[in-house]
Amino acid sequence: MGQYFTDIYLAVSSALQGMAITFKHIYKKPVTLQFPDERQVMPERFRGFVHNDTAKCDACNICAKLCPVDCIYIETEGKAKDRYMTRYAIDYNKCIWCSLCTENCHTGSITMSHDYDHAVFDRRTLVYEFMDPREAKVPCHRATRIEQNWWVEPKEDKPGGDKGDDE
Amino acid sequence: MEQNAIYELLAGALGDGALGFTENPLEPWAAVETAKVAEACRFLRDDPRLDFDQLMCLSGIDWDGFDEAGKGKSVSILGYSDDGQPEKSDRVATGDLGVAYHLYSHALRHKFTLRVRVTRESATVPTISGLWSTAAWHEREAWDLLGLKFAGHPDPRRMLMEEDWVGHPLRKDYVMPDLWNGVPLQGQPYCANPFPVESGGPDKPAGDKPAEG
Amino acid sequence: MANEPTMVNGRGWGDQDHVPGIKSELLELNMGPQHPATHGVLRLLLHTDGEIVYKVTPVLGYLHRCAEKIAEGVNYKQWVVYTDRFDYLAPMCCNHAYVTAVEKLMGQAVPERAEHIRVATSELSRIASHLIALATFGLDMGAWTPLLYCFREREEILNLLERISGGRMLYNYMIPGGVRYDVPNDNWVADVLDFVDLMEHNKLPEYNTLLSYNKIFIERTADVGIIDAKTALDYGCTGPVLRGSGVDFDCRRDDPYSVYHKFDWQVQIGHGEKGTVGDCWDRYIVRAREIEQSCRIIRQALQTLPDGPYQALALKAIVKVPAGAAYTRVESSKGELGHYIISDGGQTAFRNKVRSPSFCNLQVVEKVGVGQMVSDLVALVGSLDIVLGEIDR
Amino acid sequence: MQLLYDFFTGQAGMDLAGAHIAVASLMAVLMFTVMALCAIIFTWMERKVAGFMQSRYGPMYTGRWHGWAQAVADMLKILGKEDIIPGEADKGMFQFAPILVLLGSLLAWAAIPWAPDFVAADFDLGLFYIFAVSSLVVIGILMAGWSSNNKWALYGAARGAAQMVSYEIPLALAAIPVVMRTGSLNPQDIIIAQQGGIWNWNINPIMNPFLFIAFFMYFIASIAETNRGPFDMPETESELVAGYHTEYTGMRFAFFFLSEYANLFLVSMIATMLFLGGWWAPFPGMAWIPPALNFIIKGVLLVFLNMWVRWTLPRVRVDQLMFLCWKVMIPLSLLCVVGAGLWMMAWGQLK
Repeated sequence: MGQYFTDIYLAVSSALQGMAITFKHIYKKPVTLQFPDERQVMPERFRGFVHNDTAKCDACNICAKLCPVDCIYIETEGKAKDRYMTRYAIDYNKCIWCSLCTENCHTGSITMSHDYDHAVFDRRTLVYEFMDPREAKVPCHRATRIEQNWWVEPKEDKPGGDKGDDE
Repeated sequence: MEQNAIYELLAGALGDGALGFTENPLEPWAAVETAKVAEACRFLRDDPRLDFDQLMCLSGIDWDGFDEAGKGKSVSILGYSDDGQPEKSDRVATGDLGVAYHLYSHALRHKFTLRVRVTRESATVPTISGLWSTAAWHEREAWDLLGLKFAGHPDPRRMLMEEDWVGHPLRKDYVMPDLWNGVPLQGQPYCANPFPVESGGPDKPAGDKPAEG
Repeated sequence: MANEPTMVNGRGWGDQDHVPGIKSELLELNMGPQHPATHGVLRLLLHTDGEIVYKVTPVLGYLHRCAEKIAEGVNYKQWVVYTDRFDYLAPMCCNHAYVTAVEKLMGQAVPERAEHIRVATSELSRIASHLIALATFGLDMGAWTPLLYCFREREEILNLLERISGGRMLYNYMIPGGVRYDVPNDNWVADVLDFVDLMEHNKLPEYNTLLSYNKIFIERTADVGIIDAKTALDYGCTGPVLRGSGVDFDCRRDDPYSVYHKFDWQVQIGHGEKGTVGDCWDRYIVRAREIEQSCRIIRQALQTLPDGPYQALALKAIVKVPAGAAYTRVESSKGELGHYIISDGGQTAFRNKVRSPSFCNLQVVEKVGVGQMVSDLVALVGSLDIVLGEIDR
Repeated sequence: MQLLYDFFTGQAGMDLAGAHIAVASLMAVLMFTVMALCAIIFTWMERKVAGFMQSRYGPMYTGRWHGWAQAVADMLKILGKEDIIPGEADKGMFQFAPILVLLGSLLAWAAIPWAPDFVAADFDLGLFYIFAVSSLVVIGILMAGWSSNNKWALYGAARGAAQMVSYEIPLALAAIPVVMRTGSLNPQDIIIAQQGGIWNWNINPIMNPFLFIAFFMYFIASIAETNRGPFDMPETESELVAGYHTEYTGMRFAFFFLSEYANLFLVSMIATMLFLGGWWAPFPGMAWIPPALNFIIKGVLLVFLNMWVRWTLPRVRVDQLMFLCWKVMIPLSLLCVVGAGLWMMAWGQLK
């Protein structure tokens, strides 16, 4: 019988303690953000949609090979000095934002942006083409790039460990 | 207890069932005869000097293409062409299948690894689900993914794949079917280039070598 | 197991007194794959007689993507990405498990600083995962508000981990031989320490008052779904489930990896305070107390964060692992997460078996769930804290 | 009310029978409107209360100010939804069940005394009538669960029936001390007996501690009777998906929804009437407040208390619910009845 009343007492008292906590929260400022109006500031390292600056890219194909899900499509034409990039596409249906492509890019052309809300109605539109073939094709060979006044990465800034990773 | 001491005890109990012990700084392991594995496990569990009360892991392995010296190459994925389709091979896998048992004793804090090998044709191992109940699901998974049959298993159904799935995905020679019950499995390619390019279609391999730095 | 409905309370189905001449049978009930209490796409096929469950058959595979097959196709560094997807509530622990396994095969030493960062991030991830466990367990019991409070604190952790790794949920932060990035310069360490203090001294007592020591909650969970130590070992339960059953075992202490041996903390086990050892409340409170211990570990790991490199040098984009095989286990938030990697000396694993804790923990439902009420089964499944990404792999 | 009768018999030129019919129809329409309005307001209120208790805002956009129009929008949406009747369902019963559930709560609204001269049906057995007709809800829930041909719905219905039938008893028992004090079952008489400010309300523990306990008995039983947390056994969204209304959509679901909130306000109003002095202002000096406003504010406060409990506590198990009813609530309510009677005899309060 003692247990019976102890149980009732415990039930009531613990319920009241809990209710005190929830009541206190009514007066606290909510922690949520009103999304479309307020947006969270993304930290510097945030991995959003991948962006490729094709003017810098020399189609070395490292990113495509390192991609665990094979979502990067690079097409080139020609050989050696006449090698030109004709297509650079990323299929964001497949992309998993792992950042393996960006950290091994020796030209620094591919980066993770801070965009994260690219909702679309048709998933085919999530295949992003970074090159318009009507514009000039991007030369891949360093000599050609210098010749045609394209951006080239400075020799001395090249990170040491990354060269030759591409099998 | 030292690993080879455990093996000594096991070999003493099993007789010819124990096929050998591989010393190895990473993970020493003992090979036992397939038919004797349940007996070996029972001994390891019940002997008070060993007292392996937990089966940490039970892994099925397809040893096809692996040579014991470590020189072999995995042949499971032959590669993908650029449109994402896997390259199929008509090579028939021949190697053995195997099972590895990892045991642990909470009381004595020691581990032990057992391995058995079975031929691809028979692919039958005695079940140990009567010894550690956890083995039941691991064995079902091994059956599901590798097609290892466990003789005497109380509930030999598939674990993760559908009941009517054909094939065992972790076999090295497994090729994914195109259709399952009328459902296409390969998915639609969404990588088609919306801009037509005269030379170099999607089939052309991209970039033969990395550009000179 | 258990193909035939089992005896419950000494009575099997068929011995019961029914109206003569009226055929009756067990009610077959599909709990899931879409059900609020199954924590994902788990399907439990129940055979019930009214509220009493006679047989539980878990049906898995709705989230199966055969990650072990993928492991044979992508290289070691690429597969770190896939380990994130196992236990997506504590991906840091999964990363840690995998890179530890690869490093063991490679014989690769890891810089001290990297190990400290790994421990800190893993423990943050563990807190996040345990918060979800407490929250969803509360939700299974019908308590809505603790869910939102726990998510509020989890959000803080996600923000912190996002600042260090760049990913909000799937981090891909650890690589064989170190971590991907160093600690950010923007006061990250101080923020983590602040959060840990807040968590330990302010938020945990709040959860305890609101939920853990609430009488209704205790009534719902104490003496429910009892897993005794023998059953737990037999079914290969690990982690908080095993510790809730009173077995004093934690891979972090008993099978040391990383730098956990340097820190002062305690393994929490269930004592059966409110009922029997191994009941749902014990498993719940073990998680709540592990949050406290994780806070202690994080504090020590970051206060003694050594200087030095955060990656072992000369690690390339593609790591090659010498031939060999090893089973490595770490304590993830759900329990013992083991990787059995067989390497043939190439770029990809020859075989990578993942022993996921939820997979083994869930199996115990087949035994313990029998004879419970439907509501208690919900409590049992909730207290096991399963993640289907890890079970189905 | 007298004004209305005067209007119909005088200006509209009706005889007494005609005036009765006119007043009754008017009241029925009015009550249904108020009830629908209540459901809308309380839905919004529930979401806001839950939101702020959980460190979030709740609806914020629809209608600009704190999303006040969210519930209206939801109602419109739910009315526009497709009405699905499961193929294997018992169609007649499936369609009739929501109406019956709504009817149960709507009928009881007739006897609610809003103000001294404003009650739709002023009759001497009012309290008895309210308890009687609100039991109709149980039949509706059973019908809904059975006819859905869904196992979860069946579970919900069985639990709901057991729960509501059981909790009728403590609910009625907790009201008995009040009836003993008043000596009448007429709602207006019960309220009039509490005249004279907060000291004279039935809840006053100094006047009669057993009535004070009875109030809490009534409150707990009323939560169970309205199937809300922590006693939401028939719904139990984490166990039974949605309980007896799992298969309902659109308009029919809206009826269940409406009935839940109508019931919620109903039991709160009855508690106000029984224990909190009905439409009397709390202090004599506050007589300028319109009586109906007094009544509604007290009712809304009780609704808030109900929501507060719901968003704080975990749910009890179905057998514990029955334990609570039969082994705790009923004995204590009986004790209250006896104790209150003895107390009143001792102090000469008995009518």
